[in-house]
Amino acid sequence: MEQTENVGTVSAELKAIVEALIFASPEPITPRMLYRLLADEPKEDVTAAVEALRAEYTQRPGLQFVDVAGGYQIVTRPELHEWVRRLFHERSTQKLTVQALETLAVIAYKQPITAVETSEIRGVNTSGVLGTLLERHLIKIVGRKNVVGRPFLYATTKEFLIRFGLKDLTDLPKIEDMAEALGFDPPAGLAEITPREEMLPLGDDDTPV
Amino acid sequence: MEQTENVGTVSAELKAIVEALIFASPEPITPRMLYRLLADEPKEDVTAAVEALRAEYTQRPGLQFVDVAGGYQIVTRPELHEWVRRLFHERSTQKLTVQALETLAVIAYKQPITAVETSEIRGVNTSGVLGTLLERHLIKIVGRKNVVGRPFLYATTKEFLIRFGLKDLTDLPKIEDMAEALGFDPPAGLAEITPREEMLPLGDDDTPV
Amino acid sequence: MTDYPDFESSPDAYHVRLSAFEGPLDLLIHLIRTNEVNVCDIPIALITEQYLGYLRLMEELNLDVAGEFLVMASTLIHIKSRMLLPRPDPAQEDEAGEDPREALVRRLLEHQKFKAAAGLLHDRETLRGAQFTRGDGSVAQAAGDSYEPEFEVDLFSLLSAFRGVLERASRRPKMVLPPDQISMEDRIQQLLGRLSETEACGFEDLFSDGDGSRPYMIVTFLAVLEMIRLKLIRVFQSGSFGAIRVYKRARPVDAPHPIGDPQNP
Repeated sequence: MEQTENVGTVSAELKAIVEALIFASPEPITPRMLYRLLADEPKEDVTAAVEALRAEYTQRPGLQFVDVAGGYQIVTRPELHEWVRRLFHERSTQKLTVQALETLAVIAYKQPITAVETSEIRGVNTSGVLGTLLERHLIKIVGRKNVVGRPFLYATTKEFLIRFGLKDLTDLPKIEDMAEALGFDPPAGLAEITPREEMLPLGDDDTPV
Repeated sequence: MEQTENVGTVSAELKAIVEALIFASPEPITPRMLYRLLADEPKEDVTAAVEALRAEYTQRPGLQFVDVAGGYQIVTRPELHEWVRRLFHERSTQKLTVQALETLAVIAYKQPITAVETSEIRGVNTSGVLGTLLERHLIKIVGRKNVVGRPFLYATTKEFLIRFGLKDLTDLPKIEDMAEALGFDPPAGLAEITPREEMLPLGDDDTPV
Repeated sequence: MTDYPDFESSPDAYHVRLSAFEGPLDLLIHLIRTNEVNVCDIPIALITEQYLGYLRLMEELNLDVAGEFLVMASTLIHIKSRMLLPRPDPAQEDEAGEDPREALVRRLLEHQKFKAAAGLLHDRETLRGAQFTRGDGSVAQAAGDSYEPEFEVDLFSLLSAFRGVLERASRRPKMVLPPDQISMEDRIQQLLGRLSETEACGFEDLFSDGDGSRPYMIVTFLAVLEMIRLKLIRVFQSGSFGAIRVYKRARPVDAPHPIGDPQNP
């Protein structure tokens, strides 16, 4: 790659385009790709824009310009990775993964329910997700089931009701509710999802487990 | 991290961390999240670092610093969109239909609102459109209205703010902007379209569940 | 409001699409515009006549005229008849706000306001759609563990998640045993007890006790399979369609241990 001494003359517009492309590309963007996207520009100009950006990025505090997999990429500086990792661990409480949401839904409609029963309904192991839901106070242990192994029984919490704007568990939407409100066809055979009466007295928060 | 006595100087290290965090966050990162991740730093210092970065990004050729959904984000400059789009082989995001957009507008300004109220304002049945908006996570059910039938109440989501590049609900276009689009002056008394304060706390990241 | 006139969907394109009459209010606005009349002083007889004309046209074209259009037609006719009634004291009309058209005018203005709002939102969406966030490749690496996206969830997502789970469950072959059913371990012990009395028996005989329910049969069958695996029994068949006989066997030292057995390595 030719080191240009006329860095000052790099077209500002070209540099802007190149920066936007490198930033937005999900993969490291190769010089070939850049030449193709910017076919009207002389290759030397494109290269000069890349090199000008590379030089500018040495001045960026938190980011760096790297050559990787035959292409260019803008990434966070490696010495800051611990901070970035923390960011990914601080998950928001308002949001759930698909796994967690499904598990929560099964517990909400079938409570009280054991981990094994939840897994059976979902067809996948749910134990990891239960931990997440417990941590976020969306479910709690309400007792043990009187079967071999005496597994824990899970139910939703008062926090769950607050979080979803429910007065109580009878307030949970039923398939028919939704069908009426939104014009969805309720799938056949799903009528049994209405929570049964005996599930309703969800122990208050202060119920001893 | 060194303590800066001088309020005017922003610690280079702090600025680096903040830049890396804003860059790395998969969605706009809120000031509260920054404060929490950088709990050892005085909030003013974190804010100063953010503002310093914001100023620096006005100089970046291809990128810009934006306020969206109550947080900060680094994005490509919109005027470069055609270039960036080429990267994605014309894969454009699914456009909303006019019906969906109008229904969304009613919900955005009148939230929380029921399906029936939405239909009344629009003069057409909106239930099908509500289903679409729910599936696309642009609106959510926030509770039930305490009237006969206990209908669901709908409100916009954070996803809505992000999609429309809004900082928060107060950032919705104002009635004065609309007068121009309407071609006639909005009559007095219709000015209540501005969202009320109590609607604002759209699910914040950090609200304890 | 938009500084980027070259966007693929310009406001003009948007307004062209709006011209389809989605509802009666859209049609009324169209009539008011084409007649160039003031929305606050609608010539109700004229507009009603044209409105009804449109409905007839829609019917002739075999378009499905939604109920909302008919409701509006009756509203218009009602207003028209009230306008024809003589008023005892027209001077009071303004103060009392008795104009029969008033409610309709307010609805029309409100409707227009949200149409305008939708247009402005569309502009914002277009502008935002032109801002690209960084590609995710680099950060997934930095984050270390696999990043699973999370979604803001509400009651609807809860219900639809549950619906999805149930639909998936109904497509799976039903092998789930009712929780209060006898466990396979217990069934193995029962069958061993029986075999120790007789040393051998017919395969079908193993199924003869119990309540004969389908789950019970399944547990029994699974128990037999497990006993074969654990080398507790041998099974022989006399010929292709002959009777199957089950024999208890002395457990060889290399036999596998049951799962969960403390001796299981």
